[in-house]
Amino acid sequence: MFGKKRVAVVGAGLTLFRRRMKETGKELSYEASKMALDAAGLELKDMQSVVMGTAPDAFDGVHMKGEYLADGAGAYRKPYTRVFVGGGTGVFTPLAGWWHVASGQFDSCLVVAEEKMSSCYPHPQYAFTTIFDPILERPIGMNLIWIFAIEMHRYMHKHGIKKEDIARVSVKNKGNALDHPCSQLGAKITVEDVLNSEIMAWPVQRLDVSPTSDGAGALVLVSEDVAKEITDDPVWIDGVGWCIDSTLWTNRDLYYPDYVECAARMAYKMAGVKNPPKEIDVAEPYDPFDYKELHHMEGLLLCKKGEAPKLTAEGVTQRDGDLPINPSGGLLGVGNPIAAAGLMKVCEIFWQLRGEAGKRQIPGDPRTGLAQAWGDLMQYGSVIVMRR
Amino acid sequence: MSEKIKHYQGEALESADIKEGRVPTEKWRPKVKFAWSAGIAIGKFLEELKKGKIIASTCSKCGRIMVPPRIYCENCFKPTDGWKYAKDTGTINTYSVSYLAADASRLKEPIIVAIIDLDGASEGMGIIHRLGEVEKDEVKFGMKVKAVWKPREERVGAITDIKYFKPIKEETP
Amino acid sequence: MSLDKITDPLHIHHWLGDMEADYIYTLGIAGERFFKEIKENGKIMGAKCPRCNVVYVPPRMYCEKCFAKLGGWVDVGTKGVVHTFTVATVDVDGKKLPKPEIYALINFEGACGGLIHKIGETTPEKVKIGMKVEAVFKPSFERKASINDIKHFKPIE
Amino acid sequence: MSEVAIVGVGCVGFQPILPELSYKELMYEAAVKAYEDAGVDPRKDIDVFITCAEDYLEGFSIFDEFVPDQLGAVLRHLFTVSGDGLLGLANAYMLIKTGHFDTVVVEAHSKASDLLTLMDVIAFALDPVLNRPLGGHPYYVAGMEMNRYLHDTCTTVEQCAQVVVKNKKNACGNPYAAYGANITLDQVLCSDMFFYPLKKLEISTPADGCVVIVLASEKVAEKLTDKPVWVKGVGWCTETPNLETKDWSKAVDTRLAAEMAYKTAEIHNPRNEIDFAEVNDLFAYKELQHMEALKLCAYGEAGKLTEEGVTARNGELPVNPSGGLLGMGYGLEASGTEKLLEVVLQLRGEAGRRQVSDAEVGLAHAWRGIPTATGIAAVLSNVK
Repeated sequence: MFGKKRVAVVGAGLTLFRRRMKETGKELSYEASKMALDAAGLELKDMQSVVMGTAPDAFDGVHMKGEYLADGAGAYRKPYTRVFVGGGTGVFTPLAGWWHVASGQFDSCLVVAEEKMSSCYPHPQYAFTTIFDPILERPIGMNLIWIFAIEMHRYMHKHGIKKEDIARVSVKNKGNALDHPCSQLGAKITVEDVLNSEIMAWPVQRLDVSPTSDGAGALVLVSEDVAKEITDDPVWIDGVGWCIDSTLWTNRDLYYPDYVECAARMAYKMAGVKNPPKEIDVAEPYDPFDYKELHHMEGLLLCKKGEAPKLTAEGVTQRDGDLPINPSGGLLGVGNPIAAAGLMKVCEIFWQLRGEAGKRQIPGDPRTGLAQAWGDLMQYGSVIVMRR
Repeated sequence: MSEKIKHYQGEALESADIKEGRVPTEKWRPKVKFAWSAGIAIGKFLEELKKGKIIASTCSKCGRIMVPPRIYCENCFKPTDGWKYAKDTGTINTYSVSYLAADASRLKEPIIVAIIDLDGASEGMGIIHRLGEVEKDEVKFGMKVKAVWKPREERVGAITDIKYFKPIKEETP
Repeated sequence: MSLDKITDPLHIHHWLGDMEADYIYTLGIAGERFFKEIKENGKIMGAKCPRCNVVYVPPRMYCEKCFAKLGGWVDVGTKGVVHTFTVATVDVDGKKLPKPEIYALINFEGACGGLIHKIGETTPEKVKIGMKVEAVFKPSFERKASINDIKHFKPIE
Repeated sequence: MSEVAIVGVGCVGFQPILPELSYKELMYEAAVKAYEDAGVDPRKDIDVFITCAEDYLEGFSIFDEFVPDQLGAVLRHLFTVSGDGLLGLANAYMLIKTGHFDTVVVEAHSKASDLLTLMDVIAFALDPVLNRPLGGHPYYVAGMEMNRYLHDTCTTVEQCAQVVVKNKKNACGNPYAAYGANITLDQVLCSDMFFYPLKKLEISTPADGCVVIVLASEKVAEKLTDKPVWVKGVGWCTETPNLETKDWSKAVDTRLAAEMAYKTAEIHNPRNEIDFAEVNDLFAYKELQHMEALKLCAYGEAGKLTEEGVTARNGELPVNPSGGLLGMGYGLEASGTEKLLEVVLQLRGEAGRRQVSDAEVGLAHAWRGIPTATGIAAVLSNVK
């Protein structure tokens, strides 16, 4: 690693996740950022750079919303960049923060993710219709849920997976979220509840889906030298990975996320992870839909293709299982303010590795964790590997 | 510091707070209009749809026949060097039965939407479209389907010149 | 570079569409209180940073410079000074306005920032940087807790 | 830490409209040119791709969905910087500096002609509660800023108009420029007063085009080319998004960005050490205000220097020899890469009749336009 710098996470903050909040996007960003700084015992003046992650402008209803949010994210008179990779943004944002520090350009970086989806009225779903190709897809009357349904169906068909195998993810995550203080949809539900919930676009039912939300999250990143001065308990960003697949999603076999595997391999290589299922102690794969958690576990090489439902059924992915998956409660339980939800996962890994996750704390002594987000048209993977 | 943080910020609102004006708001509807250039490949694709045909572009390096057409092969990163018609028949790769319209409103009669791998193009070259003349329980993976075109005089050069795809009824011996 | 090029203008196609939706914005924690003061009391308020000792107009939840939570709310009055202005002669579509609009940033004494608004009850050639102006409010029954509850600013003296 | 070099550039446009190409095809053509220039195969040789774009300028939510194929980035490592192309350069620079990546591609483009309501979109960037409800053409913000700038610096309207004359003249020698013209000072001064004191001809007109840049680490750059252009320093800064508290007279964002870039590049006396500058001139007065913020002259001095011909192509400090945005066209998020392209061509000695003599150190600068206060500056040199 000669000449390469390590980057530490030393503080994390989150707002509540709710369907609709009174705070402006700037105010949400501020609350999360302030909390992260307080947690790190640092002040805004200690931050040399700021990275913002936030998903489509069409949610908040502001063109160039990165610029609009800048002061809330603490970017006043600072080097400031907004990065944006659809749903992958939340986990991607700390990756951008990582290279701000790992490059040696800065000793610190405030990483902020925000989403205020409720501004889009009457429903943020409308904004999603503009993610499709205007000539080939929008005229068909595309709806976001369709494409997930199509992918989920292909995944089920390919491996012979039943809906109840998938519903267990929703049950687990919504249950885990009961212990998360920011959660929007924590609930004790059963597999039957999921199977009996309203059909949206078969095979997707109401309880297979995460909600739309408002919320923000933040992390404080510092260089190795600074970290050693200010904390005994840094969490290191040891691997970063990201990958995009072809725009032409209807030309791809959707049963397996190659782009997640590619992103994961990039991160594992950097972190020196050779055997992911053995070496990863806790993971927060992206779960905007329940099947996505399974799909992503496979893409992350945490299990073989088609094997994730079995692990879930066996309880391996429970908090007290061998490979806890989404102990936070995930997007299904905590809520899904797109970019903020991805960052929430990284916050969770930070707290889990520090042993500060309270009621959500997984047993044992987790040393290596992973968070992953997914985005675009079944196309984007972003992965972070962190170690204590 | 999760366990040390006692209070997480945020003031939740109900949708009634907005609807009934209990919370003041500003409203805006932006005027955002586009005339996207269709370009070389998609321009030709639309022209051919108007004629009732599905055109593909080909790459002689990897041998793929690609729909929708493009002027570059994204795998080889070479310009495509030929055109070829795909058939208007294909196979259902995956599908969904949707009760949601584009604006998330609920439909009484579901829309069936599928990715159809087109015959005459390379394997897995799918397009997304609707299915028609079929009951939701009859749709199967691997089912053969055929495009139902709008009448020639109604076609404008759009993906919706194909009304939908319908199952090809197996010939009963 | 592609091998096929369009050389016949009749083969140039475009596709019309939009990216339009309705948006409803909450005014935020600080904004709601600020605009309620305008609506209910016809007052323009600022909020003070306890650390920088600066009063921000419009008030905010936080100090953008130091991130302290802003505390004491201060009435900064309805009279201010034109920091800068412009006279717009075209609308957003580029069409000539029937009557030019004067936009200005108005500073308030002792406060950082100010309000961007229109200047009325005068003609463009009379407006000067440094000119004193006063807020003209809409009648209270027409106010909605919005920046447009102030009709415009007008010159004083 | 490795030095970082630009080893390839490709540009298509800029034209008032490129109706025969889709935005994807436009990007493809520029990418092919850049890869050929650098001698790289994007399917094998490029570690990271960066696209610089904003959704509402393109007509899509999540624009990067539509990017990888035409850049050769399928199943590779690509992301979007929601910002100017020069901010893309800043991120590429940092990525290479980590030591984990050797080659990065930065893409920025404008298909402004696809967007029929650009000014409505720019108005949509205003604060939805404090500013936007006032309505109107968003460039009133520029009129206000110009007015205060002239007031504080005693810069004259003639000096601002001279920027337009100079830049449109420079553009006549630039094959990448859409709006070159041979005009007089009077023509500028007599053009319609849109936002007093800002006149019609002082406002850049949008154009279609795309610039793709290939960057490489020192060891790779020296293998690929004998004409590397070294990125000596990059700086970027957001002053504040709040129009109420921003500085209306000085471009603080650009000053801070320049200070950062100069520090890395070890530039102590910009006026003497920088041979030519490509400075954001979205509005004519902005060139002057930015020159001052970039410390190429004293506060309030830029107008005078322009009048005296110091900033002409054959002057002592050529500014915008490309023709700037006033001459090349406003390339939206590609604005900064228009500047970068010119700096690279000049430093390679490939600027044809625009060539500035003995150019060793060039400055590229971008500002993200109304209503932002975000500036980016990059110092480049053909000497390591």
